[in-house]
Amino acid sequence: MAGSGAAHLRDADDVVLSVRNLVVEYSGRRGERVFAVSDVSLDVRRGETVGLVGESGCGKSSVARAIMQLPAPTSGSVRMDGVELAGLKGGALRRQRRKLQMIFQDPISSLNPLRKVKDIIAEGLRVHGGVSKTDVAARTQDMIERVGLDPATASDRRPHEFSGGQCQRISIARAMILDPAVLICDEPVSALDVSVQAQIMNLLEEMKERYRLTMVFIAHDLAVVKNLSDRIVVMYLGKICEVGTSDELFASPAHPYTRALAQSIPEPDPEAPVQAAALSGDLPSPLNPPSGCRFRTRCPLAQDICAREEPEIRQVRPGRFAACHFPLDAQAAQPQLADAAAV
Amino acid sequence: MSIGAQPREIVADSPAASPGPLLEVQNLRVWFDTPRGLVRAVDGVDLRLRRGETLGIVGESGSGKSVLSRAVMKILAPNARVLPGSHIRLNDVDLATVSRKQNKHLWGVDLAMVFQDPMTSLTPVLTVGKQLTETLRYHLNLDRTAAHDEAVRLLRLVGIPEPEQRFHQYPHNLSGGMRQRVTIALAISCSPKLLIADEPTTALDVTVQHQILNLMRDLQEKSHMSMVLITHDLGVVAGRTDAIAVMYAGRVVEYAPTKRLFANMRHPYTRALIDAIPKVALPSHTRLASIPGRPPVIVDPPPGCSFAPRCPSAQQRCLAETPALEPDPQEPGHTSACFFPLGTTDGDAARKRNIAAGVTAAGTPVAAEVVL
Amino acid sequence: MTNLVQQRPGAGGSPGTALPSAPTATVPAAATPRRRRRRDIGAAFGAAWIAVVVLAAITADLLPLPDPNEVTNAFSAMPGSAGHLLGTDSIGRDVLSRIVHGARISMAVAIGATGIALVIGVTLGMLAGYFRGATDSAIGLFVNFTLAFPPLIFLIAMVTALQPGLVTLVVALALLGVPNFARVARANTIAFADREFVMAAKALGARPLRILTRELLVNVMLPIMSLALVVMATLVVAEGTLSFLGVGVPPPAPSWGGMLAAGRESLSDNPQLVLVPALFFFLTVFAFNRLGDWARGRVGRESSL
Amino acid sequence: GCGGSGSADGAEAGTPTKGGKATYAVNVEVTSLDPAVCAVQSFDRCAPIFGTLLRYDLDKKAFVGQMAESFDTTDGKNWTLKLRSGVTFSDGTPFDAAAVAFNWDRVKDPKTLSPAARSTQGMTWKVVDPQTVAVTLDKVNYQLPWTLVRGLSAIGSPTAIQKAGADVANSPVGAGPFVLKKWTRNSQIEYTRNPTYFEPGLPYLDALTIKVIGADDQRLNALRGGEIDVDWSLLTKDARAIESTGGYQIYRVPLVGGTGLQFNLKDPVVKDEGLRRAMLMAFDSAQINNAVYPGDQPVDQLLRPGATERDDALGKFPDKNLAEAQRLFDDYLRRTGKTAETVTFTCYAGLPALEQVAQLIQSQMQQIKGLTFKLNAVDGATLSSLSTKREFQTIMGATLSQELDRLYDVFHTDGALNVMGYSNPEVDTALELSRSSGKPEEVAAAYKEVVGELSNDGPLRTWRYQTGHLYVNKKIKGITVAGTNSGAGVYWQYAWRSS
Amino acid sequence: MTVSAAPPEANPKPRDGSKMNARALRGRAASVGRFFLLLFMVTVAVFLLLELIPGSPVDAILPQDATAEQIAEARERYGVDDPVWQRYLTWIGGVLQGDFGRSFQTGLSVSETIAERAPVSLEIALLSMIVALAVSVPVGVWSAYRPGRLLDRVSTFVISATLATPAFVLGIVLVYVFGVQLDLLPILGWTPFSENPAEHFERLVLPVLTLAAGECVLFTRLLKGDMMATLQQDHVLSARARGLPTWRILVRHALRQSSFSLVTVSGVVIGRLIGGTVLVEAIFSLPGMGTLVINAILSRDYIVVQAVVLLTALIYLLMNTLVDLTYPLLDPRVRKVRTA
Ligand SMILES: Nc1ncnc2c1ncn2[C@@H]1O[C@H](COP(=O)(O)OP(=O)(O)OP(=O)(O)O)[C@@H](O)[C@H]1O
Ligand SMILES: Nc1ncnc2c1ncn2[C@@H]1O[C@H](COP(=O)(O)OP(=O)(O)OP(=O)(O)O)[C@@H](O)[C@H]1O
Ligand SMILES: [Mg+2]
Ligand SMILES: [Mg+2]
Repeated sequence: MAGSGAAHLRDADDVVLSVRNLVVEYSGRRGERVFAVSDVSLDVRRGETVGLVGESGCGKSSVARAIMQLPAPTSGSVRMDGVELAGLKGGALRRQRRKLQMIFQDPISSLNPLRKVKDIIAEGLRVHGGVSKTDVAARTQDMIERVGLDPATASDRRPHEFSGGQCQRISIARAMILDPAVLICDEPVSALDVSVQAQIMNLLEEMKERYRLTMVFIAHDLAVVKNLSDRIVVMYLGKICEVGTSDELFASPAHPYTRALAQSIPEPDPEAPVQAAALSGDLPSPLNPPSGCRFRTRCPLAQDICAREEPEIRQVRPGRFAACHFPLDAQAAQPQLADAAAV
Repeated sequence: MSIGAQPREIVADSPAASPGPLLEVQNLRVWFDTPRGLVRAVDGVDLRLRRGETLGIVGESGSGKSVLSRAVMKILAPNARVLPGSHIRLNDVDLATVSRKQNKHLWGVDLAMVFQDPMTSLTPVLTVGKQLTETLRYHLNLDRTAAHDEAVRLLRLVGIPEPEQRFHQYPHNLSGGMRQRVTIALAISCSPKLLIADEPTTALDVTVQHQILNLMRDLQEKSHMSMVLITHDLGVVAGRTDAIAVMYAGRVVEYAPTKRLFANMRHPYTRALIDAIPKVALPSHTRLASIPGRPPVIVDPPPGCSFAPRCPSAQQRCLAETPALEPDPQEPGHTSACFFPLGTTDGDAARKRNIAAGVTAAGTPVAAEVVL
Repeated sequence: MTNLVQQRPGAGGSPGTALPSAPTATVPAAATPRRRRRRDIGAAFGAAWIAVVVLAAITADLLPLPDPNEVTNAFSAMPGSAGHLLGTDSIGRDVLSRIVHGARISMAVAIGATGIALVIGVTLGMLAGYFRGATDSAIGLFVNFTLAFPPLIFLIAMVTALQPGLVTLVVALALLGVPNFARVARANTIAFADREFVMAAKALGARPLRILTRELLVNVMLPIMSLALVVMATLVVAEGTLSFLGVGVPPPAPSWGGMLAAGRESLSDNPQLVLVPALFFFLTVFAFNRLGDWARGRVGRESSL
Repeated sequence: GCGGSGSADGAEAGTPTKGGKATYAVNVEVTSLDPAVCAVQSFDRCAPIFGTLLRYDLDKKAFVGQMAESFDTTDGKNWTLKLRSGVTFSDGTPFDAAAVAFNWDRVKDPKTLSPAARSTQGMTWKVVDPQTVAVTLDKVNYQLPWTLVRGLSAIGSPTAIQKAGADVANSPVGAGPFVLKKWTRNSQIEYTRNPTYFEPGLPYLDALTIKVIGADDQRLNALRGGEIDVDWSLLTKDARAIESTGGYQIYRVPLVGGTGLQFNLKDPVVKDEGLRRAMLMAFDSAQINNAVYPGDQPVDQLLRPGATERDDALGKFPDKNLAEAQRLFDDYLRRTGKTAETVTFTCYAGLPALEQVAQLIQSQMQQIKGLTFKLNAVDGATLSSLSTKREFQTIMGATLSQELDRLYDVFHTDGALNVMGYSNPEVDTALELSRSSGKPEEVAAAYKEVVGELSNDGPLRTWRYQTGHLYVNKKIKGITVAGTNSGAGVYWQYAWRSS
Repeated sequence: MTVSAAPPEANPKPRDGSKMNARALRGRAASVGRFFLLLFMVTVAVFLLLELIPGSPVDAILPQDATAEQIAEARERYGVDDPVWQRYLTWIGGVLQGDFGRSFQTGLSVSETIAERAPVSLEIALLSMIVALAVSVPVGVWSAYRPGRLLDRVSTFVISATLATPAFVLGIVLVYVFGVQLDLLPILGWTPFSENPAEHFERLVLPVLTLAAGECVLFTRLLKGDMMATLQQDHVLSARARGLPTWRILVRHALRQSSFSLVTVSGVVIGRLIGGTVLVEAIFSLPGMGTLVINAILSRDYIVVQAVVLLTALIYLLMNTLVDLTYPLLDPRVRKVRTA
């Protein structure tokens, strides 16, 4: 699995963000290459929420940052509303960036601890200029209110006086004040308590409706991603495994990895049977990814070909794309213990 | 849970037939002196755990789960203060009375702990093997080769491939899941009677989390040890525990056998917690029932139920009085700390009142839909 | 430590500073009553003492004290009396007055040199830490160069080269202080530049200068200020050492180090000539250090947020 | 009694015994033990190794031969140096006329950079026979023997010097009472007895150590702590302290001149006599001594009271008189049309006592309203360079010697050390006479004249009568004191340790 | 610190050795280059700095009443009229051939002079380092382990007091107390080891104490701070929870990784002590490099100053390199991944 390819891309006019053949490599401490993202393509339609799931270190954040050009990807193209971002520099890039905003995982560290909330939120307007002082103040107040904080009490406080959920609201306000076309959320709720997580998810949902926002939503919690996304992209070790609509993807995974993920989700239901571990072993190192299909080292279905040939993403079912030599069919895909044990 | 555990000696002198619980925590209060004030991290907790059972402790960040577990392990930070009147009994021995020397053989031998973050809970400067053997040799008086063999056996037991090689490696050479296996191996190395696992999988990936939880369950079943499984994820405890204690702001607000708890939540917080969790089974874009407000502040808390400000059932009484953990009259073994528990007439009435008013006694707005 | 390891609240924070067991994220300070904050007596004393010394230094000329250079009587090394509270020095000058005027030099050196070193060091350190790469290498080379140069030799040579005097001293000591600030500023800039709020600022389209000044500077200044206090203490000592070695501010300008050096000759006959300036030295350095400790403690707490 | 002579308070007793060692401490390290250099700069370190050709006996007030047998003249121009026969250097080579000539040639050679080079000007020498050197001067100078007590006194083994090459500073070989064992720079020099020393039975001591301890108080502490046996000092107050302790012998060597306020008479401002006189009248020696050198008497003339060459009738330093000083200064301002004047005083930095003195002088001078007296404290090297180049207005200068002959170099118009640019025809004549006359009375009269004039003019205003002190542990006997430019030295061959 | 959280074994095929080696080599070449560049910069800087000092060595060497020939001779010999760069080239040329020249002042070979002086400074520096470490490690460790207890309180107090007592004050006080009042120890000077070992060390006591006091304070503070942070880490708690003996936890589990700052700073301190012994050498009249260099500066004996500065810079840089090499010993995470 875990392959390249563009079969899942759509040719529609309303594609706002289109990412092609994205490659992100870092140089590690001793000069080795870290293959964080290898040849990932995806597209996002206007008003759509694309979820990106995968385990830690699979390159989700790298994709997000590459889209933001922070830093620019090693290679590949990122188009926003038809404008190519890769290769843009200086002022031109800065102008494009306002259309593309991001919310980070850690609500605390994504806010400057020493600035007042109103300054943090107004920063975007100030950076881009052209807005009068009173306008800035008014829009800031308005935005604070929209994310569910009280402008009167919140404006002059500093982030450390707020809880994680409130900080995340401030982050959302900061991103939204520029009226971005696309909002990238890099695990915005995984640092939050369960009780607050729901507040933020509801808020994002609300914002999306209100502003017809396009979102790329990243999380490792499948349930969270599923709840917020229209389409889900599953990643494994820098590559895409499977793409499908959120309601179907986990119900009938086509890729063995997706199935394993689905099986691993603990259900808050004492009656549900505890499943045997769906996968053995850990994520291989991105320093030296396995040949062929990157998932093969842990895949219960792996065959020789998986080591030799990298699977291309292809449509396995209508609206379902997977990069696997042996995709599961809709029935076999029902999570079952037997499969794991068979290999 | 596997009941018929063979009785084994716990603390040296305790009679095997001792009918009492293995672990009993009574009115535990741990406060921290901080520059900001007195942090009441654990503020009157009562718990009981029988042999061979698994107790789940759930609660949000900061609710005092870790402090509770550390208090049991006696590894609290230097600025912690365990208030008088607190009792922790392990097999009827009050841990406060155990001398430091005896303590050493209590730790590791009777009591063991697995920490949340496998990245930091192994000593980075010692090889995996050294850490295992030093523990084995110290407690079990094994010689070098015996300790080595035992260590390798343990590594194999926790599912580490090529244990002979891993033995000589440093923690940083291992992946997160692998490290957590090593910490588990360390914890069970002297066959403890009680294993406390403080969010053992929170830092791990879902697939690995699954492996580790299964491993722990298997080990527990094999060795009949008791386990305290601490987590903030109700999903984790649902299928793997015999009983669950829900903590909020340093207190246990509800305590019941797992199935009973899920079937019949008494405390509004437990209910709200469950409802706020997104579930894969639900269709996407389902609006979640969130809990209003934010987690409580436990520095010099005001009187009253600490959940009251966020509670849809809150009444005037909740603001003034602190509810005690009381057994449910209808369900023995189910206790909750609420004046207006759900599913009781009082509770339903309180809720209705608040919905009618649109606001709770604490001033929190309530919408009808919240009350599913 | 990098953020590659997925973090949960409380588990993170900057390395070494945060109490790993304290998920401070859930203890918002605003909602926390501060009234219980324990007073740090040492720091309070330190602040008071420094305030007194600085005030005395500023208003030295206005205070009802004899001229520090005036030889007030034929008898020298007198112990305290009504006219001369702390007595006179070995050539009959009022010790209190010299101490007060000497405070000027100590404070001028401590504050002036620290100030200059801070400005240069922080600028260099932040540039190095933010841009990394070649800028970092070049600045690193400079910093290492300054460190490789034996400091006392540098000072003595500098002071001998340029006429000895307050300005020379301040400049020379400032140069020596630069690497300290540069290193701390660089380390903190790197730490903060990794934080997501900097990424967010970039995402908003802010220029490097804006990021450096609006987002990073204040954050870097917190640890820098606590360092500055410690550096001030060191510089008070350094000035004394130089005076002691005879390359400090030239006479007759009163300086504490000079008084110590002069009094050293009569340690056995008139120990008070050494003990009095030594006491002031002690108190001042002590005060700076206490304040530094306190500031560091605060920064530690703050940064763990 | 004290002062006046180089002898100790109290009589020597007992018969000298051989053996033991002595430790002596001084305040500065020397740079070189090259005989051409060290005889001037570091007599005390040099003399044990090389001995001196002549010695000035402080009690007899006469030159006596030491390494040399005699140094005589009939006309003050032609001199004969007679050496002893059979003396050898410690490396076995003969100590003869050729060796003397070789050493003196080295002194004269500019390449040696010898500080004694100036004294060989106008002087030629010839080896007459192995025991005789004939010396000829181009001008009469009856004071010439002084140079053989000091600058030209050290004769090293030519063989050793040639062998050492560039390392000559480090490997002295002489014929003196001791030989160098080990020189740990800035710490100590260790000597052991020279078994081939010519004076029979001498030296008494087996070993001698000279330590360098910079701080006066620490030297004193070391003496009290028994770490050293003999302490060199210029401080009278230390003498007091030691006296009160008891158990130590104190030797005092009165010196000529001292450190003082020196004027640059070529400076456009300071050359004004009225201004200078005003400053001299503001000068208060008593205050300085009280504060910095307690126990020393105030200075009112170049020579101390009781000195034979002192005659108060011929001149004294002006008495302190502030009113008069102010009057003179105002007068100066009127004459020059200025409203105020600034004079800079170049002084030592880093030497606490001298810094204090400078500050006192400053405060005294500034009692004259309108006069700003600025201190320019510099390190020693800078000070001497400024002094030599005459780049100062007033400076902390010194003339310090045991003999009055030194005044010639310092105050004669053509004097090699006349950095002040001092020129007084009467002084010049008298100084010339002091050298050209062979008659002691005439010389004494000439010196009286010189001293009187100098005191009147005050080109160098000193503040205390310098006295070299030696504080000696009573165990060490037979101390024979030498006057040196730095105070007091010891002819160590006569010293012995009583058990 | 951990760059890669993944195990190396996850890579089935061995690393490309040649590529790694080339990289490593380039890295090493760069650091060696930087090392020499720094040395070069330091020597140039000293030259220029000394050039700024008014007066020339000749002024200090020549007698006050020097004759014209002597002046000409000296100026010629010491090349004071040559341009700086020419003198630098001559000097560096000599140095590269191992010839540091001869002191203007003493005429001695500079390398010999330094060979004579450096051991004194080095011995003091090393001894005081050892004393400081011997005191501060146990004190630091224990007061981190039991903060607020007696030892911690006492050491905190002593630390504050010592921090505020500059070395020159401390030195004088020690001399006064031990040498003068109590008369316990010799207070000044130097006895070579070869001469009298007992006395040699007796004389070192006060200087070493004076110097060690400051370091002690620094080290204790550093170690205590780092140690306290380490002791709060999960792995230490985990070791405690396994019931291991306290000393074992402190020493084996906590000390090593808490000593990074300590090692770094001691490296730097040792490197700088050579110049830093100036003060104690001045106070206790010791024949070390500190006094040598001060005298050399004051007498414009540049050739000595240059050599000393070069040497101290070299030692400093070597120490830093050594410290870098120590890190992997302290913490295996810094070690290169083992290639099997
Ligand atoms: N700056 C960097 N330098 C070197 N390696 C990096 C860097 N950033 C990320 N990596 C590596 O790239 C890979 C992908 O990282 P990335 O942060 O994109 O993963 P992720 O899916 O967001 O993980 P997580 O769920 O932990 O946030 C990881 O192996 C990581 O170690
Ligand atoms: N050493 C300490 N000093 C001061 N306060 C502390 C300390 N340790 C813990 N606390 C406080 O005690 C409270 C409970 O902390 P605890 O670690 O038990 O929470 P938790 O339930 O384990 O949370 P998490 O899910 O984040 O691990 C928190 O508010 C925390 O700030
Ligand atoms: Mg990420
Ligand atoms: Mg916890």
